[in-house]
Amino acid sequence: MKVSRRDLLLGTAGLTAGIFFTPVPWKVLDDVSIWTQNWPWIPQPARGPVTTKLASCTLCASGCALRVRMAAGYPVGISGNASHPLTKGALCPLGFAAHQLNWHPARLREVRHRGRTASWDEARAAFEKASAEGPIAVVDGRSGRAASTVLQSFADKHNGTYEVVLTAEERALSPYAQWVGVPVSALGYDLENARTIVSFGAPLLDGWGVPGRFTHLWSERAASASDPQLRLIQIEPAFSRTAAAAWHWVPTCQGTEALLAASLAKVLVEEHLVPAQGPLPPASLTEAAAQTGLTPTAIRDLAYSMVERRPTLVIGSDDNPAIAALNVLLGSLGTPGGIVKKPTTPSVTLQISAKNTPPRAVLLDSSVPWEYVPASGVEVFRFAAWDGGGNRADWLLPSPGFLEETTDLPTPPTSARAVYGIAPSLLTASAQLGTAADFLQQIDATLPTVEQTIHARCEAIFRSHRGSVCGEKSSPITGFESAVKFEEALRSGAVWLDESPAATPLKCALKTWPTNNPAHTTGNWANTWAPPVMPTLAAKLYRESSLRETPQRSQS
Amino acid sequence: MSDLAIIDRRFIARGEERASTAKFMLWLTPWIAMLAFGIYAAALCLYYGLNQTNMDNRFAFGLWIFADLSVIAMGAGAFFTGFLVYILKQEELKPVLNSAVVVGLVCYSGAVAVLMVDVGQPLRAWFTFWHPNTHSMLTEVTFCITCYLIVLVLEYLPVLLRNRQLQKIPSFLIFEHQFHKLVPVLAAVGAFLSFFHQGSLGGLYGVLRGRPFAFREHFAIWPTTFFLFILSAIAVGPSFLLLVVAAVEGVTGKQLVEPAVLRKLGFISGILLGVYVAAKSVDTIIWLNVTSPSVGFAPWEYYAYKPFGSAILFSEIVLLGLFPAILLILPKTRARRGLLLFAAALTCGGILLNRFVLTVQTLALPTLAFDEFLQYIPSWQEVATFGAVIAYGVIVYSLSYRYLPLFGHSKGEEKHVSVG
Amino acid sequence: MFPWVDGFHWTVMHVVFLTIFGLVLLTVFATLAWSLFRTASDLRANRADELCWRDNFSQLPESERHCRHELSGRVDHRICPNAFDCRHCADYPSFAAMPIPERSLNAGVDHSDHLLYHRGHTWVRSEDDGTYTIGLDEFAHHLIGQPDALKLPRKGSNIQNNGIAWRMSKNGHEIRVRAPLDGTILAIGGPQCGWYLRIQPRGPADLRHLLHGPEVAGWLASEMDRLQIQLRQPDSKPALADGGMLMPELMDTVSHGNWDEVLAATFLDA
Amino acid sequence: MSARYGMVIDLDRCTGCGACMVACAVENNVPTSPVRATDRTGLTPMLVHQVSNGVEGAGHREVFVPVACMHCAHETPCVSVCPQQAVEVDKETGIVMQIPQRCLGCRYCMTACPYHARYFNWWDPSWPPGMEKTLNPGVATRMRGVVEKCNLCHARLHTAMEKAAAAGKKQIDMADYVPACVEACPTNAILFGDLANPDDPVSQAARSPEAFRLLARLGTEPKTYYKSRQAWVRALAERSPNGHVTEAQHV
Repeated sequence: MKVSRRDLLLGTAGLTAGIFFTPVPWKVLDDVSIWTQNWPWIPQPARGPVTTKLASCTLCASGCALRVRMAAGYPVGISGNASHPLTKGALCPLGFAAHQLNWHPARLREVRHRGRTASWDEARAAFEKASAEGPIAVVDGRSGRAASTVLQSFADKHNGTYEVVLTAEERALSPYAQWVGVPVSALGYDLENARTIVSFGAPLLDGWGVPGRFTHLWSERAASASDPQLRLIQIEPAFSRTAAAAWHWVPTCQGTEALLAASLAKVLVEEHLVPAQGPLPPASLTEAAAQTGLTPTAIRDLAYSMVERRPTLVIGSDDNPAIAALNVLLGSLGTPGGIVKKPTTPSVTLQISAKNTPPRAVLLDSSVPWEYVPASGVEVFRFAAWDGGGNRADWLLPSPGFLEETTDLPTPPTSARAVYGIAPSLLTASAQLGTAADFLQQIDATLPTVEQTIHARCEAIFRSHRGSVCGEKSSPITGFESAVKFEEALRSGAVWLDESPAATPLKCALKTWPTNNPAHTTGNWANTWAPPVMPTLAAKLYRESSLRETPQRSQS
Repeated sequence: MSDLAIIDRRFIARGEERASTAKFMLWLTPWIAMLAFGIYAAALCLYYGLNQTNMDNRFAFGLWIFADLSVIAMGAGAFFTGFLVYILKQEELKPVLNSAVVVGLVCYSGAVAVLMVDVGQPLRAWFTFWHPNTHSMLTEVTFCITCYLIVLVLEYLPVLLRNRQLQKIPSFLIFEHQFHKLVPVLAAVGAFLSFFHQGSLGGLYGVLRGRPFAFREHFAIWPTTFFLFILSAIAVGPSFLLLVVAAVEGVTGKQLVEPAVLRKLGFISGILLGVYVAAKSVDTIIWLNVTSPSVGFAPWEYYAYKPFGSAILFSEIVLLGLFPAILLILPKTRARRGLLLFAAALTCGGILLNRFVLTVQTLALPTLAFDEFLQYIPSWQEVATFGAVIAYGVIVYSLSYRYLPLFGHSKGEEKHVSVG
Repeated sequence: MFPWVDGFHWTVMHVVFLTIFGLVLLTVFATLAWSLFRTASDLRANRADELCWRDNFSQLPESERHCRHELSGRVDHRICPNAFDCRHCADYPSFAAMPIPERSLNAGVDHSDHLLYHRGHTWVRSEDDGTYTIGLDEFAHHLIGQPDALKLPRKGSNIQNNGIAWRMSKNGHEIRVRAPLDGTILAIGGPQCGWYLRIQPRGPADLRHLLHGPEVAGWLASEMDRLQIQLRQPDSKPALADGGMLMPELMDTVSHGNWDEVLAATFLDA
Repeated sequence: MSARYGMVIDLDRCTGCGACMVACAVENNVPTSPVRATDRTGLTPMLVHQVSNGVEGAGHREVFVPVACMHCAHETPCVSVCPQQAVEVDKETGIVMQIPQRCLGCRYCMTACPYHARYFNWWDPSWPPGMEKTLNPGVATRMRGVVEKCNLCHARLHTAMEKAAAAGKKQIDMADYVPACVEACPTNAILFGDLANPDDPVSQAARSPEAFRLLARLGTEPKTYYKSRQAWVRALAERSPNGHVTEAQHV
């Protein structure tokens, strides 16, 4: 049969009309609808019950307490833990996305030797060889941990050196340590009792110390009040976040902090605002005014407002002795609301053993910041969880990342009271990862292990019968049956808090106004604050808002 | 003659002088290249997503929305000429009717094509018909444009079936013959739809309560921009049609319609433009003095940013509004072809400026106290896609002009009348 | 919006919206459906050829729509209002009664007084058995010569006056030859037979629309004039102003001509 | 009784740390976008603006203004414009919900929002390999080409409602429903609660003379209030207070 054009047209029309009476178009519509709503290549979260576990952040020395929401065995959300005595539930912004760090593109997953993949055995062999050839310098970024004991023991046993890289906060305390004759780790700021805090550029509200501690204090006592209980005077050239929130912001010229401190001291002494004891500065008010960019009146007013509400605590951003000397002048050493000496955590001692012989090799713990530059010409064994870029080491040794390692948390710098906690590992680290302590342990089995040290410390604290345990609810340590129970509590996220130290005036060796320049220059706080590797989301959000500069290194 | 030329000649209406096949191909080549490049750019946008554009969260609408609004305003000639011819019986405009239909079809289909690239999830475009929000101006626009595009395709159908080869098929010719009798019905439906969606396109911005620069007082459920857009669209439609016809006459070197027809188009355009300018002035005064200050926005700030100075308002209303309206209304100036075309071009420019101000300046201006004035430069993908619409328009119009009786036969008289 | 979508509830806006757009779509598609229906019924009623011819006729240039009586010299000027179908022409009897002025016309092409001519250059010969033979006239034959291809209708099929009787092609040009009368095909011939179709007329044949006798010369003369104008070289003066003989196989010998237009004018195609 | 969840943000307490932004992004599975994303193409459902008073020198002041969807209660600009009902106001909670599965990505709602609180997914969402394991199970990820915004951590509301239902209660316990940004704020600058309940602290704070809303004169009744004792900060409420354009600048 021949098909005419008319048949064809009619057939097409009939087919078109007929198809609408079949399920085909409706099914296609439905499928398009479903398909466009769920693109198969877009990851969807795993379903499952969400449990909350207590943990601690190990990204810096603060050891902020976390509540980690876990689903299907992975952390899916982080919030602060309000029962922590120092952080009071506050976290820095990085903490909220820290659980993503383990999958950061810069994560180190394998041993690397000068740009090529290597094995742990090779690294160990190289380290043993180096160790046999000469002394080893062991560098620790966060002293006082159980792991630090392992590092230090190794250095001691193998004729090496043990060095600690101080944080900016610790450096700011070092002049006092020198004058008073106690270790830096034994000093702290009694922020809670101060009524006026004069900050020389310290980013108090921007990640300083234990981030939650001062922000919380500030929000309770200073924020939202025209005449705050706690006066924060920020002396800083730039209008920083802290300056923005301060009761009073004093803009000065860059690098004139010491001069301003000296001139303030001069006013304080000359106008009898402080007892005329202690060192006297040789400064001239007019010269200081000219250099700092302030008027003499402004300096005088500042000095008056410093002492209007006492106790007054001066906080520097570095180890500038002139700033530290202001505290001496104000009598804020060893008094409530000043710089106090805290009893160190029992059995946590720090002895820096320095030797002069140049090392054959350097071992850098994963806590050492990437900015640290070891001596040149030595073989560097660099432990790190993330490749922070720069300072290329001979050996890059992958370490456990966030929540992948059990470690103890000694008292953070700046704290006025001793605390002790144990950060549990919520995730199983891959077999390819290892800590510096474990590495040294494998080389020298006689070293104390981290676990042993933690047991011993818990035992010691338990025996001291001091302080209380802050968990879901706070309870005195004496309420625990045994050291084991106490340790269990710590391992499940509770924190031990020492009693308030009795205010003991500290004897200060400072007699003349310090004029020497600080040994360290002020670091760029934005860089110090932001770790070289930022949680991916945090980095993204900073990039997508004009809120904060993102360090370039985080993209390496 | 080559075989191609013979085949080509077969499709050209008998007795019509058209450029040689080779010349026509040469004319089409750059446009086809432009179209192909634009399709490539659009494909990039569809494949990789809208990150290929320079639009962003603040400039969520960019060149494409401006193009859509402009192109649809320009295409208003289609419905308005149909309305004038079939409903108001302005028979002397009949010679440009087919041309108007092609211009309309090109404008609307081009706009819809760009919209499909512009939305983030084109495959979900039909959701609007499934879950329409009857309060949204965009729903009104979507429904009207879809319906009107169907109407335009149907209106184009008889023109298409008039092709020399297609009309040799008896069923086509008879269908055309029967269908043509009902075209006035479609013209009426088209006019109804167009009134609504031209208005809704204006309403699109007039309802933006959150953008005091665009927000206007409401009559019933429609903001004044609804009515201003209808007015401006029917004012610019004839002008644009006039320019298109004049351009075709220029390119082909032939007189296609009587000069009186163009003058008539110009006159209609001028009168409507005059009404529009008057209405727009009243609207602007009310907006500057009442609407905007009442929501806490000092109106002079709108014109505080370069290059959007108050000159832009002056240009929009006087230089590209009142001035061409006068040129088009005065018989003396209208009679001079040069001035007529100049005035029509100014009219088109004025409406383009109006659409630009509403789409671009609205988004560039700050709303929050701490907002900044924003800049936006379209990416090459956006420009190329926009260029593709223009190329598409030129190609479709060229093909239609070559193969279809857009202006009637030069020898025969009005065919449609004798057929109908 | 739609009652079957989850979470739907009626509001006044929905009613208004659905009503308006329902009506719009209804109107649009009803228009389309109505046209399609009318088209279908026209096709079924065999009105297709008639309608197409009338449409094509309306598109012919005025020069090709002159009344036969003008060509024969009976009237000075008249454009045919009946699409060359004199059977419907109310004025035909009065025109036909008028005498044809004696004119000396050299058509330049043969024609027969025994044949009836259609304006589309076919002739009709009445056979004794009441059937009719249809062929291509000398003018067309000279133009085309031997067609490259021929597509004749099947035996038994119907043709309609002014409808397409058969198709030929020559040098890439398609030629549609119009039927001079209604009827059923009895036999098919071809160029070699001298005739193309033999038909049985439908009903009593009324052939008054066909040219015959002295009219033919006037018509052919005007066709020759047209041909000369169409085929003259762009830069040459009018040749053969006095007429002349038509050469055979003109399409092969004259290559420069706008044959598309010539053929369309010859066979009354749009 | 239906609730009207809202916030009062004390700008004097905000230190601009950005914890709310990060916590919000984590809670709502905001993807880690490619590096090309900028402050204008990013996804920041909660965005902290840094605003200065425009004065140089010692008189210089800055304030941080966290801006998320204001959940406008009246003539909600984004709801009426959406052509396909992908934006809805939940009558029970007053939350303006974005339904990404229905959104076609026309971005009309984004132009309608005076607060720029709506964000478009310009890129396919992507995470570094393995990081998708850390996605919050309560919230579905969105695909590219759709608009998203703050929905007041609807997943948390859902959890709280489930908990209340399991306990046989009709009302949720407000302690169970705390949006991520509120929970994250280290200075407790954000107060969250039910504005329909006059005894709720948030209602009381909203009535404070120091409270204000951004662009309140537009008449959209935003449900996010701000609070400051500084007059220049309160002046940020309007673009042109007293007919003069504000001196405030984005830093």
